[in-house]
Amino acid sequence: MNELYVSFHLLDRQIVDRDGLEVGKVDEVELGIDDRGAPYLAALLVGPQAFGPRISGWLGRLLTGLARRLRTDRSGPLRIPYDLVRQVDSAVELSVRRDLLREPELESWLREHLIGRIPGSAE
Amino acid sequence: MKKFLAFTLGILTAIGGFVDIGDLVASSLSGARFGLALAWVLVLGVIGICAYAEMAGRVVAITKRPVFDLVRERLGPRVALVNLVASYLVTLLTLAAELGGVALAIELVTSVSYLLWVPVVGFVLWVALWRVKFETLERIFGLLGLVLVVFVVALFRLPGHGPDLWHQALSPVPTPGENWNTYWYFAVSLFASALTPYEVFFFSSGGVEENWGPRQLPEMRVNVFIGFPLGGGLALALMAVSAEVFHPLDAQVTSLGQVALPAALALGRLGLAVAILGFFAATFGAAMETGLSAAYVVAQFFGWPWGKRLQPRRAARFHTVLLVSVLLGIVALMTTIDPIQLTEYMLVFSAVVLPLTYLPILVVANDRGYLGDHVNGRLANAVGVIFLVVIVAAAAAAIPLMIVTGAGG
Amino acid sequence: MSDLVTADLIGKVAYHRSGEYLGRVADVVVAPDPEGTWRVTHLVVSHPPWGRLLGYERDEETGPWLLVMLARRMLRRNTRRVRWREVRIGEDDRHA
Amino acid sequence: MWLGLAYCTGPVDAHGYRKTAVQSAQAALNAVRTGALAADAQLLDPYASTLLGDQLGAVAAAQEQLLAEPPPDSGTRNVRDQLLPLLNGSAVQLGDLAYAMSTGDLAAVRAHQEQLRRLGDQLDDFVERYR
Repeated sequence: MNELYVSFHLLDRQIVDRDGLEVGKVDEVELGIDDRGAPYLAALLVGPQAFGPRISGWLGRLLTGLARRLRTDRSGPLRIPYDLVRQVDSAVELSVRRDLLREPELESWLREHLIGRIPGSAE
Repeated sequence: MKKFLAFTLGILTAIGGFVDIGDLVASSLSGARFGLALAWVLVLGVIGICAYAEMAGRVVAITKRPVFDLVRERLGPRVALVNLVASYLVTLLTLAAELGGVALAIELVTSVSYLLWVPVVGFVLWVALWRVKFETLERIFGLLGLVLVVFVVALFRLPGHGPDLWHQALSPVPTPGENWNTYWYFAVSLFASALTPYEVFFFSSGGVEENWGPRQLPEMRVNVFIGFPLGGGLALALMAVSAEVFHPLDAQVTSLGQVALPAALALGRLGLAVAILGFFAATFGAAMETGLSAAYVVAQFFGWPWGKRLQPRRAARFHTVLLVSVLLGIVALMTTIDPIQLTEYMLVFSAVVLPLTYLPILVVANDRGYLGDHVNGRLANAVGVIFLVVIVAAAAAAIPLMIVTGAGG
Repeated sequence: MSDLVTADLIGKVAYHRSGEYLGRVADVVVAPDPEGTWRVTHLVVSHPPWGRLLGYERDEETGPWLLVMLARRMLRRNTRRVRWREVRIGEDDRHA
Repeated sequence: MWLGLAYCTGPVDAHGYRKTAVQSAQAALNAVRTGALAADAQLLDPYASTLLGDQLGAVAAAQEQLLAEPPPDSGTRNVRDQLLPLLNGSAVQLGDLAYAMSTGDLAAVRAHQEQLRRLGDQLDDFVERYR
């Protein structure tokens, strides 16, 4: 493919790691500006902090508020440099494994405090 | 054996669409009130769900993207979020109703009030969804639900009015004493129930759980073209026995116990016991389907790791949504809301959001960039477009009909 | 100039350098340069914007006929690609 | 049901009252027909008691629905006076049928079944007449 429509091909698409495991959605795309002032595709942003602002109105506020309360907000969205993208088709595939990326705090928190404490969670 | 069991995902999915707690009663009730004059809606529903489940299954086999993934991608975040909220609520309240249905089935063999069974059923459901493998659940409840075939047997054992039934089926108009508004209200809710959105959520996610690829396309089609017609056939049998037993007496069916009565009349205690076992399996199967679907849609909207193929600790957010949904379902029922009424209202509301789920499936099934040579053929597109129009019409008519008829009064 | 996110562009009003009103930004087109960096080359502007176009802005969507017709008509009439260098993004909503 | 409740509040006119009466009669009709059918079938005991319990509950609800509103004129008073004995009879017969079935008294089961059929026909006529 020699060109991409950012909104169509990237935004809201599923991101999977090199083994096909879910990483998140492309909640927002970051464009960098180089020395000459020309914009380029810099990174994919994942997380409710990136997603919330795209939804205007009460639904967006609800979502952002919920995310804040659910302590997913502390270190900002997950930023995946575009260099790590291997391929874009029905999903955005990364060239790395999920473990190398920062895990969303909500996932770790729920595992530690709820799911991981229920017998049989590792089976 | 593997080949023989290859269609259980389709069966289990179809159970949620055709013989869950709401449908068990709704099919019998429409048989009692209209004879077989609404049988065509079931036929139409089977064709529609087959067409769309096949598309959704094909998309999953080729791209591994389940339906709610496509919903957000094609409709954009805002519309998809509205669809998410609506679909989640419909699915959650249906889950609550199914828990009630399982409890009602148990009440029929214990005469202990269903409300006391609800927490027990909820707990057992959650344990099953936590511990048992997806394929195992699918096989047990898909196959066990098939014992509802007892109503087909009952139909042949009942003193025959076969010609009457044919006559009713071939004259699709309100029977004497009924009016067109009520007729169409029943038609819309039977149709919406045949195409409830959680069926495609569950079926497509089930395809991912079972790791379908292009080589499983034939298996997927077997699931669709055996599973859904079987489910629809069971609903038709329920409608027919009720048309035979209750319709001539001008009596309506409002409780699960009455739904089983024709089986007892035709086949005695054994028939009754099998019918109740079938109710149990079908409602429990539908509870699994709706419980998982509630968690699937949320996880797929946000892109979280999901599914029973992962260890629960590797999908903590998914399993949290699942746990919370089951708890909310239990709480909803403990308000003593009538589970049967609940599903019927949910059907009407789900009719309203149906187009937001089915449009993206149709669009993606035509996307060569995704499916290559597996895009829709002419037939699939013709059926898809016709049904999209019908779905939109049903969506538009659902609430006005509910209001003018006082919900089928 | 600091970094952008697409929300800073999509949905915003676009003008031609010459001052001509173009519409609202519907999508951002990127293509790789010789070093492999994906650079913004064009904007897709539409007038008035029609949310997401279900993917019909590409050629890979083949049917069904009814939807293709609807989408193509809407696209032909209302959207076009403009080179990035020729566009100025405005904030005001006069043309909403 | 929720909408049904909304309809039932507030003072009603004769038409509304007749509509309510027909609904009550139809609910009782469903129950007595079910009872009469059940008397013919071989049933499991817990099922029979749950089924008939549900039918009794339905008749009780129908009575309550009918009596919750005052009839607005003499015509509707007449409607009520026709229906009420049928509802009462239905409740009595269903209750007695449940008892007879639980004790296995076949003669009594047949007798109550006959009464339920008769009540069913009368309720059916009532529904036909006032619908």
